[in-house]
Amino acid sequence: MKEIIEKAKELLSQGTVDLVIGYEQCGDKQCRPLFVQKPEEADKLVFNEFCVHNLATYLTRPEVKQTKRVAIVAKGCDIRAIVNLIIENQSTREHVYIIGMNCPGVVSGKAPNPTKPHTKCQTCKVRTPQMSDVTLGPTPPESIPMDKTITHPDVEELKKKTREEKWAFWREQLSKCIRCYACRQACPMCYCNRCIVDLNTPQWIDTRSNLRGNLDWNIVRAYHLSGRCIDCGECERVCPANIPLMLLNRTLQEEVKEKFDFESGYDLEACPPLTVFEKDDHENFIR
Amino acid sequence: MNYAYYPGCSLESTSPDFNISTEALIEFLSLDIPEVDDWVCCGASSLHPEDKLASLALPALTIESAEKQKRDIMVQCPACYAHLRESQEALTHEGTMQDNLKEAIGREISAKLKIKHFSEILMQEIGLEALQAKVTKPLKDIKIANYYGCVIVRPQELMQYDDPEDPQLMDKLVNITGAESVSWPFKTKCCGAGNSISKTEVTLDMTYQILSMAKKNGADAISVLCPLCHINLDFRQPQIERRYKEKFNLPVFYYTQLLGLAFGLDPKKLALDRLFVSPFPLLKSKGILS
Amino acid sequence: MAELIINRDKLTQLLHEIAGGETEVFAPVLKEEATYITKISQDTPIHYDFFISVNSVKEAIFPRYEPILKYKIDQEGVKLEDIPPMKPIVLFGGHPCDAASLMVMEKLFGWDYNDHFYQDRRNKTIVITLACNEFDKDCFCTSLGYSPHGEVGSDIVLESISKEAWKAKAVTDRGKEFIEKHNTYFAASDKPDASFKTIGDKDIPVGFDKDAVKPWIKENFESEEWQKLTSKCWSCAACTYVCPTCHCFDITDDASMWSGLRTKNWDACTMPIFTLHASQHNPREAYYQRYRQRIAHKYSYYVDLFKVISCTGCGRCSRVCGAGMNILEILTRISSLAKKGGK
Amino acid sequence: MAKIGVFVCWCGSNIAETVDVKRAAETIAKIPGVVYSVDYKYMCSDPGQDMVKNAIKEYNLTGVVVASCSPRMHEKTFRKAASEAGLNPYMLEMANIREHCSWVHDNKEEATQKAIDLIRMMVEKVKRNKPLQNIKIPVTKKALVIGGGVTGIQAALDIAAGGIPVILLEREPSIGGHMSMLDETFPTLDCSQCILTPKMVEVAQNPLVTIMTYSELEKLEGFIGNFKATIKKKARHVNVEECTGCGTCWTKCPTKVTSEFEQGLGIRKAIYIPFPQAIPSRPVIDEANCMKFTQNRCGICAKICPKQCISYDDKEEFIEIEVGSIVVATGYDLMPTSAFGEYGYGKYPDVVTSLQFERMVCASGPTLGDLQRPSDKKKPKTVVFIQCVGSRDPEHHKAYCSKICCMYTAKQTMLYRHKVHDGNAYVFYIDIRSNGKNYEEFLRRAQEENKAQYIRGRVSMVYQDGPDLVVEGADTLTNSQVRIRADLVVLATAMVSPIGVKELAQKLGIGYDQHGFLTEAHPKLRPVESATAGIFLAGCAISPRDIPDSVSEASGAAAKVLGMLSKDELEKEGVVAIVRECSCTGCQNCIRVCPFTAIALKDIRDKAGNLIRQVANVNPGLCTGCGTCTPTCPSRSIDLQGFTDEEIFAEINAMAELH
Amino acid sequence: MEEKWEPTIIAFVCNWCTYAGADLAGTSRFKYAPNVRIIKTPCTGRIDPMFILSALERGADGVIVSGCHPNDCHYNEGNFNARRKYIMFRALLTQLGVDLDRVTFAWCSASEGIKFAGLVTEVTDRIRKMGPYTEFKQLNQDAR
Repeated sequence: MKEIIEKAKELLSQGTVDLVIGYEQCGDKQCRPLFVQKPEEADKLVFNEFCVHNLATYLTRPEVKQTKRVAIVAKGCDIRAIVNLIIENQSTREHVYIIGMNCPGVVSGKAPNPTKPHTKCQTCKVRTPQMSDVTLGPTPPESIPMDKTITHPDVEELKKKTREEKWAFWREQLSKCIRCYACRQACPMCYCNRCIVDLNTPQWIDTRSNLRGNLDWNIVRAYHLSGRCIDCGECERVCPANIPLMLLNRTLQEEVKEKFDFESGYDLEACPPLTVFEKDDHENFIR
Repeated sequence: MNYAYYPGCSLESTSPDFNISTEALIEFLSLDIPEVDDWVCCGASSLHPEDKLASLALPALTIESAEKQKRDIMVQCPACYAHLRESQEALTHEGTMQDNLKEAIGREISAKLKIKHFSEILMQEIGLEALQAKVTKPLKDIKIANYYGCVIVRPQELMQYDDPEDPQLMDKLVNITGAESVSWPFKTKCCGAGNSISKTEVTLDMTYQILSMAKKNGADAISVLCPLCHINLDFRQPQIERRYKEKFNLPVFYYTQLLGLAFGLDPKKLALDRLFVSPFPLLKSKGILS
Repeated sequence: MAELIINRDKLTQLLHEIAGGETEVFAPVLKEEATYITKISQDTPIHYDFFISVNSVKEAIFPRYEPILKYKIDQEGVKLEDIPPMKPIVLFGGHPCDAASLMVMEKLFGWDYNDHFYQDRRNKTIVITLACNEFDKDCFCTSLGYSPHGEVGSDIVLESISKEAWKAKAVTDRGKEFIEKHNTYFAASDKPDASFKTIGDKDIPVGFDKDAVKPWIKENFESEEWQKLTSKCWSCAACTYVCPTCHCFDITDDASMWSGLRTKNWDACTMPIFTLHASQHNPREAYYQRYRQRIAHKYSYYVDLFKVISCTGCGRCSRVCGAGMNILEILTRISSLAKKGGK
Repeated sequence: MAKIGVFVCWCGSNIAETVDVKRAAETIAKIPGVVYSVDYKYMCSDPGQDMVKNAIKEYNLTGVVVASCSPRMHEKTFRKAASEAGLNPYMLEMANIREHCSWVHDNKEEATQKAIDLIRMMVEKVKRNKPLQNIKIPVTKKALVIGGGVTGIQAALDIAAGGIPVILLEREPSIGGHMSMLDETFPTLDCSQCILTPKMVEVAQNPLVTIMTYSELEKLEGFIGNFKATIKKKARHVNVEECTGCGTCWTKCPTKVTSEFEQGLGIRKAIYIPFPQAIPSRPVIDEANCMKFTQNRCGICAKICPKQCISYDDKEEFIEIEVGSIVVATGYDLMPTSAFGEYGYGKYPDVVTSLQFERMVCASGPTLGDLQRPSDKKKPKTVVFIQCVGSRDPEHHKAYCSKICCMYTAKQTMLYRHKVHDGNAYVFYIDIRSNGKNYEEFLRRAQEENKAQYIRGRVSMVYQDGPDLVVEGADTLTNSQVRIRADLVVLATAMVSPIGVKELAQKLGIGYDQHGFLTEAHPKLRPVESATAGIFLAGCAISPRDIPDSVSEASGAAAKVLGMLSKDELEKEGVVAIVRECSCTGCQNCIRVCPFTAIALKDIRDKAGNLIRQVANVNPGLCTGCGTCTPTCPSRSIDLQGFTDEEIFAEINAMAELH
Repeated sequence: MEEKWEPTIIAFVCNWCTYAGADLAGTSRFKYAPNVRIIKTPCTGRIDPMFILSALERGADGVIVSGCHPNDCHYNEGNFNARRKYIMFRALLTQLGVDLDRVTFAWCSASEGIKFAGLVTEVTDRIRKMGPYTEFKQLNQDAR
């Protein structure tokens, strides 16, 4: 903790950056984003298993883009988002000073009692962050045992369902959506300043939170994230309706991996998989 | 280095001299290379045109055995080598053949082990320098035509041994013995082994070409790494000499024998006395053996 | 009037019976570990062991979307279709802060235009409120002069006397009628469970001076403090949509070749598109401007119009916020700035 | 409010027999926005077209739907008519109720219902259509030809003949290409130099042609009609203007280097002209071998040059030129022979390539035409020619046929027999392909008059046996093994794309196949065009060709260039993508998927010039209107005019009853 | 008289191959089911997954998407891009439990008039057997 504070102070006082985005504690088992612009404000910075937010989502805001340079406290998984933002021309490597955190995993579930380890952490490849300008925190343990008590129905379970069961499941889940767009706003990859759902010529997606609108909205968001989602799980965490949004996203990312051998957010030179193709891309449904 | 030795049937039966000299080298170099447990015939020559599945399943059994031993496979006979490689390819690449093989054997085989020819191991894992350092009796003044045969280098994609037209691996090994490897064009020409029983005269002609080309290029002896080539060049040499009325008198060594000689091993231990064209006159004339 | 008692089983039976009829019943339901107040049917399990629902009760009366005009086109031309009349509603499971919010919101819908969709529903709604037994760090009804046992906006208030039973208090005539009509479910007062502890007004600390907020907002619209307070906000509508007093809506048309539907949908000032002009100019372009609007509307503009703060201190917006925005914290800061005369 | 006119065609009985056109017109008339709906026997006739024109004027129509045949047939006709009546042509759409309806259905009721639907969909679309303007692109009346071989020379000459200035770009020190290395050419046996040199002189003397040798394309920007090319002029170290080509420098230069032009069989100096007829006949210093550069000594050439033309300090230069059109004629290379170990190339000096053989028999070659084999200068008594070396060999090398080897091998057997009258020429072949004018006759002459012995089969190995080479192979016609003792073996190695052509294609934004050959816009119907507008292809750059084909293609490409540059402005359809900048995030998705590199980033700056953000920007000159960009844009900030989201949505919605 | 239900099929086709193939079916008088309504786009690259979704929601019982065979695209690569989109879009719909038998993808060239006709008839027959696509139509109901 001390090293983050010291680093932030150093970066701000030396003028390397004019903003540090990090975390502060806001409850026993709760942290939240913190914007630090002056060295003396840095004392509140923390890093622990409650630092679940993907702060990369702030990088695409105008006021952050306008900074001379911004430092961001980022877990390995958050850096995947930064990589994608750079690939997609929303940021540059030079503009972001990455304070990479060695991360033994974060919690999942809702505040104020998030006790379970996050599913994404169990398969994490970047506990030691890649590409960071400075890496802080103790080296994370080699492996964290799988916790069998994950409650949300995982991808395999979904795949086992029959088509009718799937349809019924998603009808039920998506009927809860209130279209607050917390998923979109929290998502680092949803940076459009004008979302397709906000267009009305034509109105592809009904803005009402009825089943059609909700289904269309969630289909489009998942589709737009296919090959781009970096599995941070923020959408699911912030959803006030508790819709298992990551279930859909994970399924699609698995498909991308299987079909196009691609995982997003690890390679600055890669192209989003839906913007490129191979002449022998395999499919078995086109006649 | 963690190999198990797969001699194959030829080295067990028709070419014990190759086997004996190989084991002599293993012992001399203190290499930890036990035999593969329960190895079976690779099915070479007879099986693959008849039953593709069986011809791949037989080597697969040997691969499985080595896998259980947790060892990679060292092999000497090029035909065994080729069949093991081919079987490994089929086992590690998804497809119908992989499925059929698994079904035929009834067990899972990952086949993710190394399969290497002994000469490759000597070259790549022990190294010329280390071998050179062990030479105590340099084979001075002997010119050797290195004859690789056709199997070890082809098909190149599968065998990945050396350049199929002008390989150098055995040449380099032989050179450290102090002998001189001659440059000649027939290193990988076929000796005709496939026809040696059915159309012997074809084989005789092909082998004759090889022997005379070796002689023409100034070779005193030939070095081989294939038991079948050896039979044709060595065992049939007197027959060829009679048929074509031309004297060759070219001793045909296994490369292991030449290395053993240079390391100062007992000729008996290298089974030199088992060669049909006796090498002793040559070796004596060059002052290598007294 | 004698005190009446109702226990869980009876209440469940009552609500289920009503739900089986022509009346819509809204009650707390557990979905994936969280409690929502939603419309139930006669066999929906009702969830009682909760602290506060994620959503507010406003959904019952001011739904997420509702049709306000419907038409069909055929060879003869356009034909308007009827919108079905509103059904009576029993709204159970809100806390006093929820009930109070109905009083705040109805002012808006009866103001310059009488929104009969809202008013019809409101007038046909019986509000059965659960007085609070718990509170958390985000609760601040007392700061706004409300109480965890308040009666504002309720027709009936249920005060726990044990884990399983409540003392029912009719606040309005309609509440009284309701109890009388269903008197078989209520029993006369038993001996209250002395061991049962609930909370009092004083347990929830008053966090700020509500009257200090408006003048400060009026004078410090351009204060840099706004940016500091709201920099984390990522402009979703979660806070707005769970808020019992947020009431903005949008009207959209959904037309197809042969039919059309006009609906009133929830909208939120926190979303970027809310003020986007056709010219693409957006007067509230920055994130802080939008959150400022939310606070300023609740604590200043609404007060100007209706003499009441458009917030009842339920704290839902703080609980739901993924970015960790906390309204109590912001108001406390404003109030303390106001006290100090700071900007 | 839209005012739509609908015109339902009977097409005689073609439509009217199956579709109740009256009912269709009447039903459509009731759609809101349709102010005029009529049926007529032949809409495409002059009276029919007049009906459309008159209705446009009379009813002030904002859009028209003609329900008749496929738009492929008459869209142009009706749009022209609309345009004549003052309606933007893109405000007219056709509903295809003939090919897609009346001709494929029997039941009149069903067909009528379908026709009504199809028309209604078009009405709904046209209501949302926006007037579009054809794109007009100004043209730079100048062309660039890349590659100075015979193909490039011909293209340059033909373009210049049309009065258009041309820049002829060649990366070697001289133009001439491979043809200048050949001895005589099939099937006429005329001397290659004799027919090429006049063309080289002609192109050099043409005032409209600027030859830039020892130069390469560094970068290409722009689009059809408006390319901006950056040319890298490599440092020649010789002042070309002042130099007279007197030859003093290369005579005195002490450094001998094997000559590329002579295919390694001859010698040149470190300062050299590649061959005597080179154009420009100005030398160039080979930095890699010149002692001044390698060891900083010598400097003789500078000392003795009578006109002080030598400058060791020359640096490469970059020149920007603007051209309207480009012809790519980058030719070919021979497959590197190191790939053929079985033939012993490189190991045995007397195994040579066909191009080496050309130099060995050429009167201007290193031996002045006296055929000697490389090893011992002996006149070869037996020569074995091997065809398809690397070609038609999908397992190991190239699957394609190199097309010219059969003929030049036949020619070479003749050239050989002309030099060695009693010599034996053997040819190993797979098939003989002699499909050109006089080719088969020529081949027969090689076989019959010149006694070339053709053996159908592959060669398994070539080896040295004493002074001789032994060629072992199969004769598949007699099913026997052959073993030929030869003095010389000539390999007809495969033609491959030259080194650097992929990089060039990437700079040009044109496609190439897995072999590096450039891809035509259409293999049959647009064979000299690349998929990128304004860039044309000719010769072996596309795939192996002989000289006549290459030259014809050069003329073909030149005609395309002239056709294009004959106008002051190019006009193309207005169906192009358009970016809504306010919501574009500049994520580059559209840029990545655009097959025509028509989209690039554009900087948005504030008044002070500070970069605010970047957005996509479509170059309408390059955009072909495929619309692949549109679905790729998450915020739908790029749309395809003429097929906008709104228009297509309207078509879908025209079928819908939602509530 | 009870009206027999007939499915509505919307086909999104590219201009250069499948639209021309449908024209060829016309000029060749290959008969096919009259249930299809063709919407022309320049290229399969233009065909947005949203089109398919919208069509199903707005009354189509089945959707056909068809364009040039791989390597035949008039714009060289539009269909390759489209193929990737469809692969992902289908994967998404599969996991949502959308009935993918309702959506048919095909490559149909300008010379394959017979293939086009067969495709339309086959799809129409299949959808007719499946019945109206109520799952998506129900989404439009305004149930609170």
